[in-house]
Amino acid sequence: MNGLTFDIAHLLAGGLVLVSFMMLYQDRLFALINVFALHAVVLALSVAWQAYIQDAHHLYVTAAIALVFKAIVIPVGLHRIIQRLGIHRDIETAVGIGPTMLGGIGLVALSMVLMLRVTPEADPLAREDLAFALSIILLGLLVMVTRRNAVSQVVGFMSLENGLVLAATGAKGMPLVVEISVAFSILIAFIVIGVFLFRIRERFDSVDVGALDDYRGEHR
Amino acid sequence: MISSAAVLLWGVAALLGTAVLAVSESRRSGSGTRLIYGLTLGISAAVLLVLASRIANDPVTPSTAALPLGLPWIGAHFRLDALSTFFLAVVNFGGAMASLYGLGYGRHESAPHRVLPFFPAFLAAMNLVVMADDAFTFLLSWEFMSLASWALVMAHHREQDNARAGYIYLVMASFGTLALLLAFGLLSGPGGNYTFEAMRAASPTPLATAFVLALMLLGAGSKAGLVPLHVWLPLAHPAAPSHVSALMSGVMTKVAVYGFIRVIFDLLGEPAWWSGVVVLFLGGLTAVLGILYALMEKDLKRLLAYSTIENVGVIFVSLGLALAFRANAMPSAAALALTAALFHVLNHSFFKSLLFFGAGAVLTATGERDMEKLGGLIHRMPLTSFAFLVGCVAISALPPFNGFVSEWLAFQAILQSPDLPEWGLKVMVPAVGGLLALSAALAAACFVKAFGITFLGRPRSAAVEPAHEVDRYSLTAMFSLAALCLLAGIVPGLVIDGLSSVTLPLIGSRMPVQMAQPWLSIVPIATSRSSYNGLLVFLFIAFSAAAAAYAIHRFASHAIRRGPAWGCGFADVTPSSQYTAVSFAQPIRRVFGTFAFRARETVEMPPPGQTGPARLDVEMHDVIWETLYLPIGKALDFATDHLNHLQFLTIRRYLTLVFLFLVVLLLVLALWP
Amino acid sequence: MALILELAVQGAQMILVLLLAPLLTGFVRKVKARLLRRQGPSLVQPYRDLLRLMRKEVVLADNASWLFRVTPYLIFATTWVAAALIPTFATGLTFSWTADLIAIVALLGSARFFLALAGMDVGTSFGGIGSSREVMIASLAEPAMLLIVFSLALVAGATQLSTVAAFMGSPQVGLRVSLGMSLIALVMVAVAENARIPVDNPSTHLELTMVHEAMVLEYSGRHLAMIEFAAFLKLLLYMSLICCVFLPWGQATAEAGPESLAPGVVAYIGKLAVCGILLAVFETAIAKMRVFRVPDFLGAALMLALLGTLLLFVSRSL
Amino acid sequence: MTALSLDAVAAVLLIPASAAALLASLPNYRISAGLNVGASLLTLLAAVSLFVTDRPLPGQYLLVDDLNIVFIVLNAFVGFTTSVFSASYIAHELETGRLTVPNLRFYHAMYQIMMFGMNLAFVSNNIGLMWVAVELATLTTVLMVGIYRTHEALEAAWKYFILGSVGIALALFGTILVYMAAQPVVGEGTNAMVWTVLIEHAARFDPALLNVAFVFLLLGYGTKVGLAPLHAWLPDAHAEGPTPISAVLSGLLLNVALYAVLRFKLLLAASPEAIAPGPLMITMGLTSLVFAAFMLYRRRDIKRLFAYSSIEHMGIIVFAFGMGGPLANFAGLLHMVMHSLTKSAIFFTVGHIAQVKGTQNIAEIRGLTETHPGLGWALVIGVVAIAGLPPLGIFMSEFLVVSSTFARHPLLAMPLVFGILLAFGALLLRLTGVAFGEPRGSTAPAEASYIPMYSHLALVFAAGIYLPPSLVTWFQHVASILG
Repeated sequence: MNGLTFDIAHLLAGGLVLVSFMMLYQDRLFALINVFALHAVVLALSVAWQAYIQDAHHLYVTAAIALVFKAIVIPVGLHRIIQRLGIHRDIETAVGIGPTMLGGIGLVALSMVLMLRVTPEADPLAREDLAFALSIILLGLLVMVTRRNAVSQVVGFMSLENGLVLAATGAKGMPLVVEISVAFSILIAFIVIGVFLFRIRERFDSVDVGALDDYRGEHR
Repeated sequence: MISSAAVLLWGVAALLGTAVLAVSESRRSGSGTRLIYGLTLGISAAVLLVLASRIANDPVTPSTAALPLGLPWIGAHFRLDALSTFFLAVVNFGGAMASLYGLGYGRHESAPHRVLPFFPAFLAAMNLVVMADDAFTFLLSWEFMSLASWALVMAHHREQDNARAGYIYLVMASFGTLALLLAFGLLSGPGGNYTFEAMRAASPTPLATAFVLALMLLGAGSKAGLVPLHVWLPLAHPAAPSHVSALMSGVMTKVAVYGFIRVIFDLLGEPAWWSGVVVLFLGGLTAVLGILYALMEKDLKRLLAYSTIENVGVIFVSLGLALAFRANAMPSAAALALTAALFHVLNHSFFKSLLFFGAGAVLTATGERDMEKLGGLIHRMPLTSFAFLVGCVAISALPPFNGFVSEWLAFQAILQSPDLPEWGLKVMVPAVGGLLALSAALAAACFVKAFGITFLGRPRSAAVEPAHEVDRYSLTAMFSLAALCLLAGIVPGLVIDGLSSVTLPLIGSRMPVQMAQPWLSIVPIATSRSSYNGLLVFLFIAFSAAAAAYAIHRFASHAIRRGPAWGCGFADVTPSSQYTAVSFAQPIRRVFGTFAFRARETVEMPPPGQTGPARLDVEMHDVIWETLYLPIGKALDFATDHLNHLQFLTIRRYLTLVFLFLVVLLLVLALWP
Repeated sequence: MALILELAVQGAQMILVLLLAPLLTGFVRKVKARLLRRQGPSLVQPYRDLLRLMRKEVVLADNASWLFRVTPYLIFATTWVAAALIPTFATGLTFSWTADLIAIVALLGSARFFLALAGMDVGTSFGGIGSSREVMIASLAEPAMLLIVFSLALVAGATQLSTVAAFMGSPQVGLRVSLGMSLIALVMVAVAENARIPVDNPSTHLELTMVHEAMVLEYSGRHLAMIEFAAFLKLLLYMSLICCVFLPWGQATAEAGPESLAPGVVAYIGKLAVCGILLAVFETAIAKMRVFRVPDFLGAALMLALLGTLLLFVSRSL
Repeated sequence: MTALSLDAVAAVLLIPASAAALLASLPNYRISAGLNVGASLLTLLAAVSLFVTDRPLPGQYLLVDDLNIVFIVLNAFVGFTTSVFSASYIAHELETGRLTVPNLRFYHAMYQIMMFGMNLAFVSNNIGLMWVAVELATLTTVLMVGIYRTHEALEAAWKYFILGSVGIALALFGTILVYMAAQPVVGEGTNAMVWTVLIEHAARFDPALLNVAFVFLLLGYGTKVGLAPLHAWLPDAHAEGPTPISAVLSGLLLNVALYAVLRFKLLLAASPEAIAPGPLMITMGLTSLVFAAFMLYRRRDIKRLFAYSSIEHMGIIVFAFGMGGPLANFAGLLHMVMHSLTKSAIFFTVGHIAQVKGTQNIAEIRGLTETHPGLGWALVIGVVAIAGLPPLGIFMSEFLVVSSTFARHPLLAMPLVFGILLAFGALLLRLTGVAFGEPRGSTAPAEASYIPMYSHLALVFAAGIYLPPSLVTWFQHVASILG
């Protein structure tokens, strides 16, 4: 493949990582959701690009799924939920933004180191993709770990899924089963979370997981 | 021709069948009890007959049997050699006696359905342990034995103490089993050759040998009640019904001794000389501490349990001597020591069962185990008290009874020890001899107390009033045991010659033939050095006592007048002025208590002229429990308290755990060369 | 013929100890009295006491059991047997191999066992005092005694008294520290076992200090006679033991034949007399100690014996 | 013949699936309970028939080999007994009103879907498909755990769901990495995900990729195995869900995840340069064992107690497989089967006990052997078995694990023995409290179905005494496959 296509793919994947970083320093829920939408859009682009350069047409489907569901449906839905449940709009962080960013950088470095040990005869694009995907996954986890609100945790989780999609599309000729499963799992995840939000809404005043933790199975 | 091992397996099967039968029978308490104990009695007797024929014909050549059970690619192996024959005899005789006793005693059982099914199972398990010829079968039966006895300990589970006793017992038991498991793991090697043949063939490294010895001391020692692993014993043995206590004390501890002998003397091969030192030290410590605890005890059954610990100590002292001699290639001395140990095993199974039966009789008659509430039973239960007295004399190692013979043999073995080359042994052996003598003397004191407080004097509480003689089954059991105590005491040569077939394969030597000696006397080495003749001693005592009595009744006055006891001018009316168990032990507590129990006495005397009562407070500590076991509990509490926070984290924190774990693993990979 | 002779000798010894025992006690008492410049009872007074007690009626406490009545005979029998088994004037008696030194100690132990039980039978506080103190003393005295036996056995290579005596008589024994220690220990044990001053006072009836007397407080008449007789025998036994082991000279041996018996008897009586005088002097010289000093006293004996044994073990290897 | 066995495989999958559809449409809970039992029985028969019929050639999606037949049959069996138990269990739940009829409709449908998912996970020859199946099973259990809709139940389900989905994601990434490693060697397309193909060429895969992949797979599936420190969902999910689900979770779902881990362990073992999976598994196993053993002491909820004991035993099993070698693998397999049977039996018992006493609080249950002998003694036997006492099956496997370990790596045996003893102490302590002592709580007779629990215990007992040679050779063969 020529340098340009590689650079574009590289750019998009790197952009995805960048957006993940942006998520790390959001402190308002809406902003976070918007950034996530952006994340999804970039993902859609990179997937589409992958589809183009691998001319694997089924990947367009994935791109479309990403665009429609993650960039539009889910953010809108989350906005709705937040309004409906009247969740207070700012994010309570467990760890300060600064340390979180530092940790994020460390994670990216770690994933790079890991993936660069992979023997080079593997397709370089794939290697790059994997490195980025791994860092996105770790960053997503980091978001889940450092945020207290359930919604932001959900968002973090979905950005993690985005990383998976990136990895899956980077993997040449990976059969459709994967994309479907990803979309499938996201769908399930979203539905079930929605179900839960409703049930929880019935019983608690917020979906802040901390409130749930008061109802732990065993009381101290 | 079916091998005798196979026959015995049928016996075991019959016992297990009885256990199953008991599950349904136990509901009908009266007839069910009689049926079950009758069956166990019959089976044990039959097994004893088989063993007897075997001993009579050819005890040495092993008879084996194998079943396609247990570990699939090995199967369950059983082997009947001289050693196991001897211990099987001990087990089944104890079982038969306990069943006989149970025929009467079991009728007073409040919860027969919690005793009857497990009693035959317990017997079967002990038989299996002794017959097992591969590690898996051995351990399975061993732990099954613990389990069955645990169920029997829990028979009266409503009492808090029993539940606690059962708990400590089973935890200690499985600790021991794990130790044995590790020992067998070492013996069998990575290949997993779990048969005893393979272990005999293998020659472990010195280090492995040392480990195996240590693990056996932990495993078998914890079962036998070796200090400091004895703590469960005085809790568990008394908690069970008395005939089961008799089995546990008189027989199960012997099965543990069997395990030790089997592995150390049979499977392990040549021991290092210091192994003798270790065993001697532990044995001596156990003997003295055990009997001291017994002296301080005022619960009759717990006293007996502690004295079991002492006797186990005596046995292990002899075993340690045997090890030392064996390591220094002194086979005849080793044979002497081992014979002493085995003889004591037999004796202890006799008189400890007898004593527990007596305690059970007292328990049924008065409902009391606390000696402070007993007294004067000799008038209400003359036969029981006579049998119990015989037991006391025998266990106090007094001639002409059997207890003395085994202790005498042990002393004779100790006198062989100056030829030992190692300094450790040179210093250790006489010291241990002193400990042995001390424990024997203390045992006498202890059983003077046990008998004197329980049966003599005046009743200390109303519990004694309704007491009456127990049923004939119990009496038969007790008296046959008492007769055996005397018999083994006056014709010890018979037993010793029987044991020679056990020591011969293990040590490669035996004691000189005893029955050839004139007047049935026993001679460890040579007549000029030392000999003992129980029969003549017995006859002399009988003769001179008779002569004296005759002379008295011939020449002296026969007049007898009954009158109140002479209290040196102070006519005391209340029985509470008698010596109690605690006060009887007070002088000895003064001597030994301070270092053994950190005992402290505080006396508050009212000032002169005032008539207020004086108070004497005695504060005693179970040093071993407090220094060894309590800290473990504390550490456990501490650890669990702190770890328990992990149950109460928020989801985010749990995620953090996962996340950190992932990152750590990735880091490891990244830094992987 | 030879067998009959040996049996006769054995029998003679049994009778001899029986006859000599009261005399020895009388002798000790006499000497003590003399040392105190008193006239003192006559030598045969103990015989008279025994006969008088025989003739008196027995007063039994109300709840005395059969054990209480059997005990005196048992005690007497065991002590007598033990005494008869010790080579007094002749070694190598027919039945000397019936029991070695350990067994003799154990025999005395059984006598004590029953005496202690009898003390507790009636159920007065004094019996209890006596028994509990007795077993305490015994629990220290017996180990000491056995350790002494060890060291003797290590020297002589046997626990068989005849052999020991023969060996101690032979020149090869020499003079040994450990033997001296065991001699001292043996004497201390003997003092304690026989309830002599300073451990116990046979002639006291002050309740709180007595041990042996407290146990037999309830006995009277022929029973008391038996017990007293046993006590006499015990004293004799220990003295003859000390003589046999530590002054083994002049004993008749089996092979020496009957003509050596007479000098043996004479020598024996002489030795007894010496020991008796020593005992009397010892007892007059010192005062009785408190009961709870006794453990220290016996502990010292125990330590001495153990030390002696250890020294032997060590010296054997040098 | 092949066709027939293909049908058998298909049946194992189709029966639950169709049953699920049918149950979802059936309003009457009695019929559906019966149907549930029937379907499970059919599945069991189909699974057993896999033994007799010869196997289909491994296709792109389905595979039947010696390894997974063991799992399938065990799965079907416990699934069947559990359905029998649940039939008697839910009736009581309806009476007490904890569940409603629509709940049950949902419950039964989910039950069959779950069975379908687990069977699919076992027979799938495609790591992608296996992943899907495992997740399917997980998500259904999530929904069932939350079925009571109490605060605790919801919270447990929520926790289970969040941690579970993270596990999902990690496992998927691991799967992708495996594909990436395979793709250069095997070539693009489905083949690079077909198990049988992968294992052939594993030697030439990129080790670095495989390493990373294994880490992610171990974490992903390990979360479902319940290995510490990924275990957090397990105790609550067991404690708060309906007891049949607790039984299935402990008895089956953990095995499914374990099966996945084993598959990938084989893959890694087949590639020489990759890190040895053993040490990692040994560490996690020992951690889980000791950690769970400590946690057992402070439990007040009886179901949570046994949930932790499941973690402990999973630790032992993973340790055994980590040790490797014929003895340890055999022991691991045996231990897994025995644990499934015993633990589900215990949960059956506990379920009835909790129903009778109206509480899961250990402190409020006393003297069961007096008041409810049937349940009490079942619990005693079960705990005795799970604590590794003879003559029950787990003793044999623990015997093999400990002795072989001590012979090979004495130092590793120490924490193992320590953990086992620690756990034993805790379980026995609770048992003495619950089964013995002065009775406390309701003494109303229990309308329990004793057949499932006692049949399990009987099997465990029999296995402790005698293992049929055919089974043994089978296990030995599987053990040798596991290397």
